[in-house]
Parts: sequence; C-alpha cells; structure tokens
Amino acid sequence: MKLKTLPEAAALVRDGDLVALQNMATQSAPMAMVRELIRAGRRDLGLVCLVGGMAVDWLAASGSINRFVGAAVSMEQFGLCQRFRKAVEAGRVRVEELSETALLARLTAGARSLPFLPTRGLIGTDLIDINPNLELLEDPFGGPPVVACRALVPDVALIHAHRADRFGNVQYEPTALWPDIGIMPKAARRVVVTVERVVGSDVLRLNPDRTVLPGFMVDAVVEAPWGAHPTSFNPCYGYDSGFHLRWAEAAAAPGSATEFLAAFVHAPADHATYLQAVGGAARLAALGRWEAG
Amino acid sequence: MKLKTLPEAAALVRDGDLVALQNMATQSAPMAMVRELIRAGRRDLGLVCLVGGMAVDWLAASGSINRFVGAAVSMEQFGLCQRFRKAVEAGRVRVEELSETALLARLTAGARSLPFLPTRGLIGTDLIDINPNLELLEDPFGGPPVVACRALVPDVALIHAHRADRFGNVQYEPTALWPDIGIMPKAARRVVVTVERVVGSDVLRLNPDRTVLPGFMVDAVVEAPWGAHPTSFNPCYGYDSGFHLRWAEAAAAPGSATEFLAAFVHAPADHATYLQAVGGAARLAALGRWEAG
Amino acid sequence: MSVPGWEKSPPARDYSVDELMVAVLAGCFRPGDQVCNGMASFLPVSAIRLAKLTHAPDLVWLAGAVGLEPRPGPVPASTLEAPLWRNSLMYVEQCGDFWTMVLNGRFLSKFCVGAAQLDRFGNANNSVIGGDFHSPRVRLPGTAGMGDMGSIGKLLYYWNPDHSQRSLVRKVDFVSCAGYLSGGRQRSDLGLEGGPELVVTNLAVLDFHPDSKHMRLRSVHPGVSVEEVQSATGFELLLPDGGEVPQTPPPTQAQVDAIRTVIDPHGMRRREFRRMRQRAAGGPKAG
Amino acid sequence: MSVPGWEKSPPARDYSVDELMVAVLAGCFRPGDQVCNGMASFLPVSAIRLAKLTHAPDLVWLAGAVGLEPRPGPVPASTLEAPLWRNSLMYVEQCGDFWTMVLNGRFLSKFCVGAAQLDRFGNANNSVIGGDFHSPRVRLPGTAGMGDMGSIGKLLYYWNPDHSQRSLVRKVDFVSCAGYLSGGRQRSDLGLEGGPELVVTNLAVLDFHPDSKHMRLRSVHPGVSVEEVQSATGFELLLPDGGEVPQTPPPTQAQVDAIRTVIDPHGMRRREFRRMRQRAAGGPKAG
Repeated sequence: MKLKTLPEAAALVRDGDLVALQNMATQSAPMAMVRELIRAGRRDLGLVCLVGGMAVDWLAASGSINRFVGAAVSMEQFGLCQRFRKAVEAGRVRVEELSETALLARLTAGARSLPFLPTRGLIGTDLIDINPNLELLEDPFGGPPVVACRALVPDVALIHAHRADRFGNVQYEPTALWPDIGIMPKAARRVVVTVERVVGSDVLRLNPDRTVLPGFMVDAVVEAPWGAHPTSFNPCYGYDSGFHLRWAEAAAAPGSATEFLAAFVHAPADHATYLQAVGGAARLAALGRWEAG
Repeated sequence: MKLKTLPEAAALVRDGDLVALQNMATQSAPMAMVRELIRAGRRDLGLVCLVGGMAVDWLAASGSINRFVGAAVSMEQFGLCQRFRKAVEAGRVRVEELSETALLARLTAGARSLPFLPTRGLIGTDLIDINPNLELLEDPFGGPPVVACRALVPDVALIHAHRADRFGNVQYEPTALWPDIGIMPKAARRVVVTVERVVGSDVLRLNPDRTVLPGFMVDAVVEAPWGAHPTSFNPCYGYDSGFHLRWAEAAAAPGSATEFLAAFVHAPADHATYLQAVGGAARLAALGRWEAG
Repeated sequence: MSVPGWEKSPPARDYSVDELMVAVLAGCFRPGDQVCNGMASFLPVSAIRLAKLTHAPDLVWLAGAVGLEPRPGPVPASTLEAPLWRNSLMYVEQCGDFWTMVLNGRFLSKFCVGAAQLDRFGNANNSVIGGDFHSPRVRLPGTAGMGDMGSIGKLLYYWNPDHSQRSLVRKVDFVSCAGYLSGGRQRSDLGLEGGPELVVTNLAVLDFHPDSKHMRLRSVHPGVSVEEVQSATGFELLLPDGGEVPQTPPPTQAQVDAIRTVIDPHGMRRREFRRMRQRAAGGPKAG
Repeated sequence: MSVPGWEKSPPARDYSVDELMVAVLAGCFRPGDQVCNGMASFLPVSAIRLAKLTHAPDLVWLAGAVGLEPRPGPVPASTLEAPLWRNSLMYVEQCGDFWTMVLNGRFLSKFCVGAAQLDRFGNANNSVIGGDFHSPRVRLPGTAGMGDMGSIGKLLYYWNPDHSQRSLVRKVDFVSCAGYLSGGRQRSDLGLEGGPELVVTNLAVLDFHPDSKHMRLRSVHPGVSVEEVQSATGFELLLPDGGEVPQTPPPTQAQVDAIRTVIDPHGMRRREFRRMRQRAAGGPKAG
C-alpha cells in the first residue's frame, strides 16, 4: 500500500536531497508536491530538471534550493524565472548546466548502473571544461571523440501522472512523454508520484501499454487532482496563463514574491483549499477546456 | 508514396547487405519478405537479430546468408534451428555472438551516430576477446570498467507491423515492443515494412501514441496480411505450431529442408497463394483465435 | 494544401519585418527536410508552416519536438504546449526516440536557434553574461537543446529580432552553442560537421565566409542601409564578394496573406519583438 | 490469493522430480523480489507462480520479460509468447525500459538460467561445444540474456533437468555467462557483484563454497545417493561442512496440488525432461 497524503509523501524528500523534478517550462510539474515541500520548510535541496519552470522559481524564492542541474530554466512566453535568476547571480544557487543529451546521458547511466554514457553534444562549447562530470574521451575504435557524462543518481524523483493504483503502478494518457517520466524515476533512489486519480488495478489492465512505471519503482502515490496547476497537464487541462502572469509580475521583487507564496503556498491549509484560492471550480473547468492559456 | 509490392520492396535488399531482421524465436518475423528474398535468390546476406527463429533457419537452408550478428537463434519449444546450426558448424555462416545489451548498444550507437556505447554485460565471458567490435574501457571517472560496443549500421531493416499509411508512418497495436521495432529501423540505412493493413493517415491520427516509426525513416511499405505467418503477431494471430513442427522435422536433413522450401517458398506464386498452401481461411481463422499454438 | 498561386505572387507592398523574417526562414527549408522547433519559437514555427503551404508541402514538421505533422490551427501562445501538436500522426517519446532521431545524422538536419548573444564566428550564448560562470552578472535561461544541436552536425539558422551591439558581439561571453569556434578550420578539425548557415535579423540576412567562417552580410532589408547594420553590430562585418550588398527580397503578397490569415492571425510572431524592447539582456530560447 | 493451508501442508508422497525442482526454485524467491523469465523456462515460470501462490504473494513477475503481473492461465507452450502475459498491468518496452530496469542494481536481482554446460565455478556455456568458436563441433543457441545477467550483479539460479557429465563439466568449452570464472576472488576482483547462488538439477541441489567458489553439494533428492550425483558430475564436488549431505525436502502436498491443478495442468514443465532424453547436446535456453 503506497497511498499517502501529501505531507506523508513529502517526508520522503529530506533536507539536502538532490530532487529530480518533472517539469517543462509551463507543463507537467508536480506543483502540489512542490508547494508541500515549501510549506514543510525543506532546505538545501538540489534540483534536476530538463527545463525548469515556475516550480524552480518558487523553490528559489522560498530559499529551498542551493543547486540546480539541468538544461534550462524558463517559463517560455512568461519569461525568465526571475527569483531563480537572482539567486544564481547572488551565488545562492549553483548551476550545473548540461545540454539535453548530456543530462539524459547522466541520468540514463544512473538508471542503468553504468559509470557513464557518452554524447556527441557539447563538443566545442565552454560547458565541458567547467564541469567535472564531463570528460572528453577517445573512441577506442578510432572514431571521433565523445563526451563521457558521469552517472547521476538523484535521491528522489517527483512525478505527476494521470492515474495509478495503490501498488504504485503509474499510467499516462496518450500525450507527450517527456524525459522526466522516461528516465528520472528510473534513475532516482526514491520515487514520489502525484496523480490526478487513484484507480483500481483493473483499470490499468485495460491499457497495459499506457503504464509508464511499475509499482516496484514507486515509493509513494498521492491523489492530487489538478496537481500540476498552474502548469498544464495534457490532455486534462491547460496551463493557467493568468496565474503565470501574476507570478511573473510578483517575481520581479523579493517582497512581492514572498507575498505571493504566502497567499498561494503557505495560506491554503491543503490542496483543496489551494484550488479554491486559485479560482475554484469555474476556473478549473475553463482550464479543463484549455481555454485559459 | 512508399507503397510497393513485395518484389519491388525486396529490391531494396541487395546481395551482400547486412539485414536487421525483426524476429523473436516464434514471434513477429517479416516472413513474407523473407520468402521473397529467398525466391529472388539473394546471396551473401548478413543477418542482425536479437533472437532469430525460423526466418534465420530458412535463410541458412537456402544458402542466402554468410554471417549472423545476434544474441541467440532458437525456435524455443520447437528446438534449435538445425539448418543454421549446420551452416555455422560447416563454416558457411560466421557468427558474431553478443549479449542482448551489447547488441542493443551497437545498434543504438549506430542509430545515434555515436562511435560506441558501453555496457556492463559480458565482462568475464569469452565473448569479448574474440570480438573486435568490443573493447574493455576504463571509466574516466574512476569507476568500474565497461565494454565499449562499436556502432553497428545495418544496410536495411526488415520489419512487420500492424498498419501504416502510404507515407510510411507505422503503427503498432498495444503488445510487446521488442527491440527490433525500437531500434533496428533507426539504426539501418534503409527500412522496409510489411504491414497487416495499409490505412489512411486519419486512422493513425486517432492514436498518435501508437505510431512507432515516422514516415521519413521508412523507405517502403508493403501490405501483407498474415505476413508474419508462421510466427505469431500479437494481438492478431498466434504462431502456427503444426507448421513449426513440420519445419523442425524437415530441417533435420538438407534434402527434406530443400523440399519444404520448394513447396512453401518457391512454389507459391505470391503471398496469397502461400496463405492457401498453409491451410487457407480455416487455418488462418484458428490462428487468429490463438488456437493453433 | 498549398496557398493557391503562391509561385506567381507579386512582392508585398504592405508587410512588417517579422513577416519578412518568416519568409526568409521559410526559404531555408527544402522539400524532404524534416524540422522540429523548440520553445518560444514563433518565427520558426511560422516559417515552417509557410514553407509547407508554399514551396515545400512535404516538409516534415515535428511540432514542439513532440507531434509529427499535426493539423495545426493558428500559432498558439506556446510553441511547446499541446495546442501546437494536436491531431498529430505520432507522439515522439522524448527520452529515447526524439534524441535518437535528432542524433542520427540522416534526419532533422536543420535547426532554428535563438540566443541572447551571437558572435562573429557564429558561436551562441544563452548561459551567462558577465562575471564568471558561477557568479554571473546575468543568468540566462540555459543551453537547452542548442548545446547539442551546435555540435552534432546540424545546420543552424539563427534568428534575432533585436540586431544590436548587445546581441551581436565580437566574442560571446560564454559558448553554450558551438558555431565555428575561433573560425577557419577549428570546427572541422574537432570532427564537427554542419554549423551555422544563416543569421536572420530584423535588419539583415548574414552568412559565414566559406574559409574564414567570419560572419558576412548577405543582404540588407528594404529601407535599411549597410551602415545601419554595421553600426548595430559589435564587430566588423565582411561584405559579399564584389562589395555590393543586395536587398533582401520582400515577402510575396501570398506569403504575407498566408501568415496573417492562416498561420498566425493572432500575431504571436511579434511577441519576441515586443519582449526585445522591454529588456536589456536575455534572449529567446532555443528548444 | 494463496493456496489455502499451504503453510501446514504435509510432504507429498506422490510427486515427480520436476515438481520437486519447481518447489526448490520457488523457495529462492522472497516477498518483495521482482523476477522475469526467459524462453523455454517452464520450471522457472512454474516456480514463480508457485511462490506467488504460497510464501511470496507479492513477488513481482515480469512475465516473458514483457508483461507485468499478468493474470495467467495454465502455463502455456511458450514462456515468451502472448498467452503468458495476457491481462498484464504493463507492457514493458524492451529496447530501453526492460534493460534499464534489469541493469539497475536495485531491481530484478534474481534470474533463473538454463544452459547446455555448467562448470565447477558456475560458469555457463550456451554458445559452442568443441572446436573453436568459428568452427565449433556443436553450435548452441547463443548467450541471449545470460551474457548480461552473469556480469551485472544478478543472483543466478541454474536449473538443469539432465544432471550428467555432459552438462556439468570441469571447465566449460566457452564462457558465455560469467559465474565465478576461475574461482576464489577472481569475479569480485573484476568488480562484478552477484553471481551463481544455486544449481537445481534432477538429482540434487548444489551451491558454491563461499571462499573457493567451487560447486558444492547442498542436498540430494530423495532416493538419490551422493555417489550417484558424484558419478554424474564431470568434476569432484565439495561436500557440506561436516560431510553429511542432507536430503532435499520433498514438495508439500499443497505445492504439488497447486502445480498439477492450477499452475501447469498441461505438464509443460516436463517438456525439458523429454527433450533432454532426445539429444546429445544443446540445452534449455535462458532469456
């Protein structure tokens, strides 16, 4: 029985952990869990993201993180993540910047218990020399050199999905399968999954091709409908454009950012209250029709 | 327009080619295309298979192949492939034997234009020293050594699938996705796909998550219903047990094997005639209910 | 599916520079090419769609790096989110399949890149400006896919809606996307194929000298002088052989109509121009 | 979902050696383990199902290396084809996902291996017998998954329905699956974890001495003498500490009933025994 509440599952993330965080600019972030971690006052976390968005900005604004491993941080149309950017410029967050193939190579090596995997990306850039986890390597067969990317094993992976059973078998609806769901939970030591809906195993058996994670890889399942809000979670709902704009405005200064988090992260007692605070049923219905993007 | 007849598509396989062949003991082999290649008298082919079955045995019996790269050759419950075995023992077919991860590493490196990919499999076995395409490699980060597996780029991949459109977009029903479909067509220079059914693109758009190959990777599509017979093609039909037993018996000696191929490969003028020869509608209906295994 | 009469359409009289840039980028794609797009790539997405509606109907588009050949509506507010890739023929899995396709030397050979800084040898920076890497003056979004695309043999098409000494610099502060490095043969000596082909800005079209790999003015947009381009550039530009700088051909009326009425009626392509005016540094993101 | 009363079931009086072997293999699986099976693996599949029906109901089975936790019917004629893995919770993609799970040191830590030859240090051969690799006397099916499983830290459980000097040899003709190599610390010195745990044959159960890694008799099956086992083995077997060789406990009545009525009513588990009698060489295949 892996069903847990948000606070119970958040206890699987400890101060100092390296956290692989599902995210893609304005998509698919496990935001309910991110809010819970901020409320719980986690400190000194590291993040691993392919492309971090508002989740990264919030965790920077709340002082929860001190390092970031990934390829980019951006909210796409809503601009750069200002609190993250300032934290890096002030030296409070250290960045290990990787190309997408280098990040995937590091995670896949971690998942496959290999010491490294190679890529041909990054050759010629300044990103290799400054990174002790990347080494130029000669091809033993006489071909061109490659960049060896050292195995990365996050302490925990945070994932949002469409449904799971109580044994931790996780299923996705047909939609984009980003690298997060494909590799992060396989590389990480622990896996926490929030889902739109907990279902019986029989529901999963109807579409075994849509199961993306076997239960034995998953440590906790939390039911959190609309759990990716304000990011999108296709096909269920779109990103919340208005909410992103409000954050982008608040994030311009530390004070307004803190007020924003107080209102939307700290004040709501639980996930249901948060959903009320961001607009309740009418707003969610509009997002469900992809009308609020 | 990539729609072709079997003979037209077979012309994409040339004497001497290294052919990546979809197969798994008694499953999913593009047998209609294999028969066409034997009829067309192709010579000096090499095969790349994860686990070769009757297709490999037929191509060995017909003298079409002189080399094999793969992890195993077996018809599972129907025993070893006797004609292949004799051809290897007689020195007519040279084997490069790889573990599954080593074969996948070679093909994935080929598909990704990397000079090699590493595995931790095979360490300690006798398969490394005898193979110039495998090299023990130190980890540049001080971890355990790995086996570098040199990139492999087959000339052509032969695949059987459930459906495709005329542009070469290929779709699978929910079922086991073996490495063949996952990597062989991506590694090979040319790709020939036989399908149970050619459909309009609109049919594919109903289930974009089930498309396994984009049209731009595919050179030819041939409609060949029951095209994997006598191997199984889940969920459409089971393997033909009686036919496998007859072949296993015939394959015990060169003469009877030749007679078998004369009757079932050379004599039928086309694929439809072959289907009549192996039992026609009644037999196929039973296979369609997985009753003849 | 083509725009009727696109081959014979006259030059447009009424067009804006974003439409000209879309038309120039569209001209980079040939029939039979495959192309994907990254985040906030409104100009490239408009250009891909324009090419498909005119000279390259069988150009294969992997929308948002996810959806193969969608039936697209108007360019949406994101070039990565689901509205871009609805009704696709295939959802490409990102962890394995997408990068396998891209890394394979035979597919997806062209990529459009936007970056905060671009230098005279076509190196791009989307990482940091000023200071050192770990205490930068400005932290940019990051290399994302461009750190790969620059090194794995792709042909790079840079777009830049803000041609200025801030974005076109003599030497980038940090190389997060490999162009021609220090120029000449340095890139090819490292075994890298492909490289920067073209730079399409709001003032001009530029390419790279075949030997020195130094950036070169190919054409100036109607109404823009060579001097204006040079003074908005942080290094001295080479001129075409013979010294004569032609004018960038304006888009045709059919192209402009298609952009305005079919492809991007909501004007998403102009977003980056607005954003450019608002900020001192930080550039559009490449996928 | 357990067989009622399995904990207190008495030893069976009527059982065959295949049923005893299934029971011994079943005992190797613990609650919380995950296990997959390869081709022609009727004994392991029966053992996995028996463990799930008795002491290890939450043993996770990846049937045919494809289907997670199917609702299985009687053991079918193939342990790789769809009838084995119908009604699964997940179809595991083979090219990436399956091997990622297996290679990951935390999952699927046990694997059952059948091979034509096994030597005193637990190395297995399923490649070639006699001659050299490229002109062998006998070409065997090939290493398949065992060439990986032996090297990546898995615990190996060998099954052998034909305990003979032909299949249990002093030194394998060819190492296609790494056991303890030349014994002692050689395996661990190469950085390899895991390794052979048990050998379950039609005559006896064997393990490996913790220091020398030489094969050791753990128990002989009821009705079989130590001398019979030794004379059917191509090298001298170590005996347990103290020299006393216990008898393999017979399966319980509940185990035999479950095997005969629920798990394998068609007797697929006896196929390999029949095949063994028919041929001189060539062994069951490991996935």
